[in-house]
Amino acid sequence: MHARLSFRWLIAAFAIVALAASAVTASAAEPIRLGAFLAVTGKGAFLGDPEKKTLETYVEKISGEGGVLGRKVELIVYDTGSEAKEALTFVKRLIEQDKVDAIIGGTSTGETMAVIREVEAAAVPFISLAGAAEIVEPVKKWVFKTPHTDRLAVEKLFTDMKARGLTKIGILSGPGGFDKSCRTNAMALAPAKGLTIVADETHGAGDTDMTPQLTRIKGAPGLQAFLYCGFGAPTSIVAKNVRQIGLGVPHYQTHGSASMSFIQGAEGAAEGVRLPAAALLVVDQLPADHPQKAVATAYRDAYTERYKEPISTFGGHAYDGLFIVLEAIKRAGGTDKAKVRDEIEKTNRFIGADGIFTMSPTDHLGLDTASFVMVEVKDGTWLLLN
Amino acid sequence: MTLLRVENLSKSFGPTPAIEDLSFAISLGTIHSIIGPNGAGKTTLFNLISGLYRPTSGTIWFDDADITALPPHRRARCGLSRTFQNLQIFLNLSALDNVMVGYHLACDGRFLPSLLRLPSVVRRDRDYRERAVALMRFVGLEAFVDAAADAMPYGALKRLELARALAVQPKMLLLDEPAAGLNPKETAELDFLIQQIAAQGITVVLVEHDMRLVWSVSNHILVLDHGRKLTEGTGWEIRHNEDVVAAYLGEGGRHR
Amino acid sequence: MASLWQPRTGGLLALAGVVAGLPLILPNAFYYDVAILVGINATVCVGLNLLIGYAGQISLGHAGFFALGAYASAVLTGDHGWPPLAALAAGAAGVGMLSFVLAQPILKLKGHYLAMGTLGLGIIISIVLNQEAGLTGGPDGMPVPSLRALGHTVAGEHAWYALVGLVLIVSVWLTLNLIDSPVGRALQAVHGSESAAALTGVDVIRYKVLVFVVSAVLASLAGSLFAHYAGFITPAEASFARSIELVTMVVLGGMASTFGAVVGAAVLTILPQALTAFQDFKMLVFGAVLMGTMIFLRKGLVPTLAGLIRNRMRSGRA
Amino acid sequence: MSADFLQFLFSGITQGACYALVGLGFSIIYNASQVINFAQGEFVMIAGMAAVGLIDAGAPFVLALAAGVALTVVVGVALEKFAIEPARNASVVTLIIITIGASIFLRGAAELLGGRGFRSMPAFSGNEPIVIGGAALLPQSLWVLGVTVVIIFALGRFFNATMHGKAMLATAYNPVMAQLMGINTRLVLSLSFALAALLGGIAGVLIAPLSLTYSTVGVMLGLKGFCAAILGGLGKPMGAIAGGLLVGVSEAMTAGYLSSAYKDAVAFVIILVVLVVLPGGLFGGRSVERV
Repeated sequence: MHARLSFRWLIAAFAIVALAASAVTASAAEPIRLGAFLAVTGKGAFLGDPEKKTLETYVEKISGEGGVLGRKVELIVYDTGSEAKEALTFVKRLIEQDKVDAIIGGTSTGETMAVIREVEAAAVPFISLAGAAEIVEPVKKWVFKTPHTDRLAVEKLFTDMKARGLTKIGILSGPGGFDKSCRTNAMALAPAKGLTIVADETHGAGDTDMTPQLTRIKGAPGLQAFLYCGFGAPTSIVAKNVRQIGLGVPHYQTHGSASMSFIQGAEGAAEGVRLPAAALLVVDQLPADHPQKAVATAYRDAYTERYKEPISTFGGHAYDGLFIVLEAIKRAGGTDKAKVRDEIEKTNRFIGADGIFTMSPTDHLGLDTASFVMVEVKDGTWLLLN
Repeated sequence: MTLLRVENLSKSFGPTPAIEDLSFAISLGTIHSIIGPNGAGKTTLFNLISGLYRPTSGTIWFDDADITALPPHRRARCGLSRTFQNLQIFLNLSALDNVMVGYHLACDGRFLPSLLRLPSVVRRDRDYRERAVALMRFVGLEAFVDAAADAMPYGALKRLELARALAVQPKMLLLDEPAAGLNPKETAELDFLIQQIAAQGITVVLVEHDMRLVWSVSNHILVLDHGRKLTEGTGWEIRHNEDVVAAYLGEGGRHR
Repeated sequence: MASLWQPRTGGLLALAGVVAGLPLILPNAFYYDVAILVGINATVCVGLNLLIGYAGQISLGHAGFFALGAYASAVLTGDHGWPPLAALAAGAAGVGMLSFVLAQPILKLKGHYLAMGTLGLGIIISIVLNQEAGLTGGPDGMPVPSLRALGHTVAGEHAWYALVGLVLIVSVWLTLNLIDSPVGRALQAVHGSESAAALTGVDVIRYKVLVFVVSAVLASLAGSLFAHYAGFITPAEASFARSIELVTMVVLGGMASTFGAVVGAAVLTILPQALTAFQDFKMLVFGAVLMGTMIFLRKGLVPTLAGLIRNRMRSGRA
Repeated sequence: MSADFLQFLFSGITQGACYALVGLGFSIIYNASQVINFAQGEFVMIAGMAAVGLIDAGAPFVLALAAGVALTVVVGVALEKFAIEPARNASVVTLIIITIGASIFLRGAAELLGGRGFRSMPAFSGNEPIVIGGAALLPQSLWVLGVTVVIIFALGRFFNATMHGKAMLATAYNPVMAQLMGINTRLVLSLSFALAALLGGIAGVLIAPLSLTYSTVGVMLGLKGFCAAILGGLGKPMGAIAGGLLVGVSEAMTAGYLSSAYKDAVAFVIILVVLVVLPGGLFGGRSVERV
């Protein structure tokens, strides 16, 4: 009897407090809740870390400036430790426990693919930061992505090689999903582009010396160009090893190397390496009238000011994901998930760090290819190629 | 009738032979002692007979079968059982379960019946549990029936090993220094126990340093030296063998 | 009544009670997800504990068997249209055969050499799964169709929870049966002293191989379930880190304690979720918790706590 | 063809020397305590990251290297004092889990202090390759090999000609007897962790210019070092060196002549085959069970 009485009192008290609270905060409604799951640690940390830093920088900034639609923006980030299995549990947590309005994340393709079924079933807008085209091909209702596809990167590379008259390519790829995806795309695209893959080698996780593989590639008949598919420390090791054995052909890497760490880690051996990257990487060399110039400069300044480290293009993916969602919420006038999803799909000429996005019901990436440029390492920094 | 016959047995670790060209026989129903100074190869001989070591050459016959190539668990099946100089108790099991492992061959060791705990398995387990308790009483461990093996004192563990070895229901029981570390009272109890075991028709083979026990229980004694047979015979013969007395039984001789 | 306090009856009832009662307090699908993962990990650990805790043989490669089960289900149902149950059985049979063939030479190794042998085995499996991208999708993984059996699809957290809970209870029940049987005693005897076990007639190699195969098959079954539940798998399931995680669960919960394996799996599955609050200090705290637990509760959670309670009760009575 | 072979051999020997140094650490700690220290790879990581951090902060090169190695030794002794010593009587598997906990802890600490990116350390004497018989060798490889040889001889002297070294050998052979003979086995334990950390630290600064440094650089090196120690016969220092070279060379030769995709797998297959034939490793001898 006594217990029930107190329980009733409790409810009454709750109701009063709730009423009072809603009266006070009627205007400043519930915050917008964004969830993110990123490879902040583990083998993908090199990508996930700047992604997390970017999201935190901007969510803080936006909330400080009054938020979106008068609502504060709240960010919940979970670290998957680069494990696809963890990704699924964290996405369930974001959806069920944290009740987020939209999800950004999946640093790698594996982490992204692992959660698609869940996201589709729960009907939550989701923007992936991973490379593979299969994330948005075929189109999944609730799934979008911001980075250029690995296939596009390979196309860019091959176009550049063709232009230089290089048709016999040797490939070395790492053990990761990104590495393999680039390699697979290269193998598939080569015949159509009139290129021949004359050597196809791989290295293992944690390898610190790739000279045996490079020696094999060097011996491949007619070798004209070398392409390394991978990211992280191996990018620099490969560059050093290439110099060591004197490979003697033009050296290409992928957008996985688009970070100052690559150049610094290679200690001069990166000179002359070409790779495709978002224009963000060479923001200072963009012409003043380049549509992305202002956005990219602002991002670069905000990031470097806060973290005292050079930007990478990976953080740019997160920047685009965040703003595409927030713009869609603005247009939708709220966080109704279906409306937000529809508005994301209607993203039109959004100027981001990766390029200019125009999405449609048949294209959940919608990124122009013009903003994806070829750069070359020159004098310890990036040089934009025309 | 001969139960165990060893023919030209040799075993070497590296260049030095531990057992060299050894031949002897043990008759059914006797208590047989193997003595000799440290390093004479007594324990090595036990390890060869029980199958833990493979001989370099030679043959071992047990119950008219050649067991030289049999692995240890098959020899147990033939009716060989033993205790160890350095105790080999299953410290991760209870005392009673140690004895139950001794009954392994009598229980149903097949996988599926155990997994499903078929009534037949349960029934047989229950029967043998009763017998195991009786066996523990027989060796004087009634106070330890519910004990965990790792909580028992040294003397009790020696008896536990004996009970486990008996649970195998052997024809021949090899005892490796059963009196080591025991006080005179315990040794006297052991003496009585060995006689009782032998009275059940189990052939007992003993490696022992306590000469009083050896003289007391043995029907026959084999003397080893440097892996070779020095001599063998009855207790009386050995005691009056000048070589043995002079070289090896200085201490034991005093016990007379 | 006293028999209620024996693990086989009382413990099993308690486990069933927890599994049946948890839905009353699990607030949403996320909690169910964690509970389901606990159940799957616990199933693997119960089997692994037979090998490590009872038979005293270490394996640093069991994630390989888990992953083989998962990939067998994924490939056979996804690419070849097999019924999931047939794929699950085929995976288990395949893993059973593989582990049987490999067990003979590997289990002749002892101690750290055995650890190395099993570690190598696990890593080789992991490398094959990563490299054979045509079959497995490579490091980015592959999708797995839903679990369909007898005309029904297992979907939603409640159905999965019930299924995994049932599988765990049955696994624990069978394991408890096995431990308290001639086979279980033989396994523990092998742990206690191989020589003495052999001389009581225990075929040491046979029982080592048996328990290795049993634990591998259980890992494979759990892997198949996981694959269907998650709907997507990657070769990380076979990684060395995952093998270590499984062993850690067993040791943390308490070796030679079946409920310890369950508790260890639960703690280590829940801990990363609980530690998200520590943000950047997550790894630091995780490592410290692991070290601290093993230093101060060195026999593992369940045996140490059970010992404390027993002592408390005894001193209370005295 | 022979130039290729030389190139593979250089690569394999350099890698193998790194594995050997890590494997030596496993063996030394195992000898003193029967513990397999899975944080051995983290010693390599700590030294490299600390040295690079100091160099970036403006410390003189040699001083930064020395400080990195010194810090690693401190960490090694602390690991023994605060994690292994309190759990002395725990089972071997429990101790292994403790060292795994330690390795996670150390990686977490390294990430907090040194960031999650990767960084390079300048090579000791430049990056200009030396060409021998058509194969190109980095001066840093010579440093790795040279220092490894020096360490092997120094260790040999330490174990055979110094009191501490003999005490460590005696403890490895029979801890109880060693204690009875008045050897401070606790000190030996600390010493073994210090020595293992020292070797790991030296390996760390030696290979940092080749491998770069990041928080997880020690994971694979630790694993391969364990392989080396086991392959050579656990507790046999010379075995660990031979094992390390064998793993390194077989990896390089497999990558060079067979298949780079399966080079790691081939190394493990070799280890499995060796263990099946010689269950005690290459130099472990046939152990006879004493009962």
